Amino acid sequence: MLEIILLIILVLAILSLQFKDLLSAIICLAAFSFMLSLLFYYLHAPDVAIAEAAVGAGVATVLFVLVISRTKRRER
Amino acid sequence: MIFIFYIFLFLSIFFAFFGNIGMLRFPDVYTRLQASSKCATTSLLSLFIGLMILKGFSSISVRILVIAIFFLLTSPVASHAIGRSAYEGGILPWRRVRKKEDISEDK
Amino acid sequence: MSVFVIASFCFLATSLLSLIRIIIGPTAQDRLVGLNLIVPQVVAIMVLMAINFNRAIYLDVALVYAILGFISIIAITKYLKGKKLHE
Amino acid sequence: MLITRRKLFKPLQKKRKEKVKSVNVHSKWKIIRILLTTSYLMLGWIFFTVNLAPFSLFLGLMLSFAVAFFTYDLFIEKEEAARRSLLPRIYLLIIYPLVLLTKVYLASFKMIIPVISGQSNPRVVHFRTRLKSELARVVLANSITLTPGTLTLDLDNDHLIVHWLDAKTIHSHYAARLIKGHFESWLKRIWM
Repeated sequence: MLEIILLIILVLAILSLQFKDLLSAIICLAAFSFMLSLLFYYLHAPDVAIAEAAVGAGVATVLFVLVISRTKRRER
Repeated sequence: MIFIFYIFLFLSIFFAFFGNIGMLRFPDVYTRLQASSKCATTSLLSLFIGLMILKGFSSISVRILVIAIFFLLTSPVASHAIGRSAYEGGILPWRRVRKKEDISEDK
Repeated sequence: MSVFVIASFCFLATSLLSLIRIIIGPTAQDRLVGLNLIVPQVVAIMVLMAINFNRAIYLDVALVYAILGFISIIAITKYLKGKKLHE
Repeated sequence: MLITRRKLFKPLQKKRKEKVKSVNVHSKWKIIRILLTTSYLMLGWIFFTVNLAPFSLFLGLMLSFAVAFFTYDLFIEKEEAARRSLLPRIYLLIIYPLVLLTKVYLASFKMIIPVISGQSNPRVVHFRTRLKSELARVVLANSITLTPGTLTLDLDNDHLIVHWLDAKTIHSHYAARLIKGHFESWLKRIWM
């Protein structure tokens, strides 16, 4: 169980660094923080899981979307 | 009682699997959305029904009922939002290549 | 090894399948479909684990998780709504 | 029974619209809106905290009244004239999810066939709905998204754009009859 979750997290982290399309990178980052929250939940820390889901998936995604709506979507 | 729960659990995993397969096989955004949204909702609902049957009337099953109602409300809205953004973004729906009679039928 | 652990393994395996769509999806909307499919499966895993630990308070985490997944998808589509495909 | 109710209801609507002009009725309508919003919020509070202790109920009532006092304008609009659109028929509202649930299961079993065979014939269909209240339209759009191979792409007043997997026709009238099924009549009885 733990190994599969860690594998998914690793794949999503590498993808979010590799994408040139920044919106796809944001989507990968959101999925990354969802999976990180599942990891914390599995390790018997539900409070940390709630904080991770709220900050990582809720606030950070909205902030990044705001940033790319002010600037360019594509990275050169 | 536990037998009914096993049936619902099996249905849930079955639908989740087929939703994923459909999402990988279909050709464009809209058809993928069709497969994914429907099968995901059904799998989650059948899991919740099975757990509610297993646990009877307790504080756990009331919480599960709240999550089920919430999911029944928000899951169509999320898929509608994705479909609408794709439609307004100008992605054309995929169409099967058709015979000549059919084309003349739709003018 | 109870039934709940085996079932959560199955859900984790199917979420690996939807990870493939996030990797290969040609447009941003396709990746969003994959994200939309990952969230219910993880909620299912969380509910199964909460039944396995037999704590009612763990179910609140699943509810918060579902709400936040919904909000993040709505935020991303709100940005995509006005944009054309190749821009 | 239902027909007689509707006949009784129509003159009431007209009278209400005439009365709205005077100021006194206006403030009364405001109070009713606040109380309705409070009761809906209170229902949500009871569902979320599964706790029937008197202190919890009192706190919930106070908090939901405070929230309703500031936000009643968002939840219930000023022009929502008909009473039926705010107060649904409860017994039908309990039956409707069961009907929806059976339809959803049938739809998911039908979905497996195109998934395995890969054969599908997707089209985009436009049609109109006859429902009056906003809430009923939203519920109709959501139930269309949940049932046999259809997905609502856009909802603009009473105009629906639907993506239909395995389309049988693109004629607006027949497509509407096939897609909406019995949902529209159910929702018409619940909300108008």
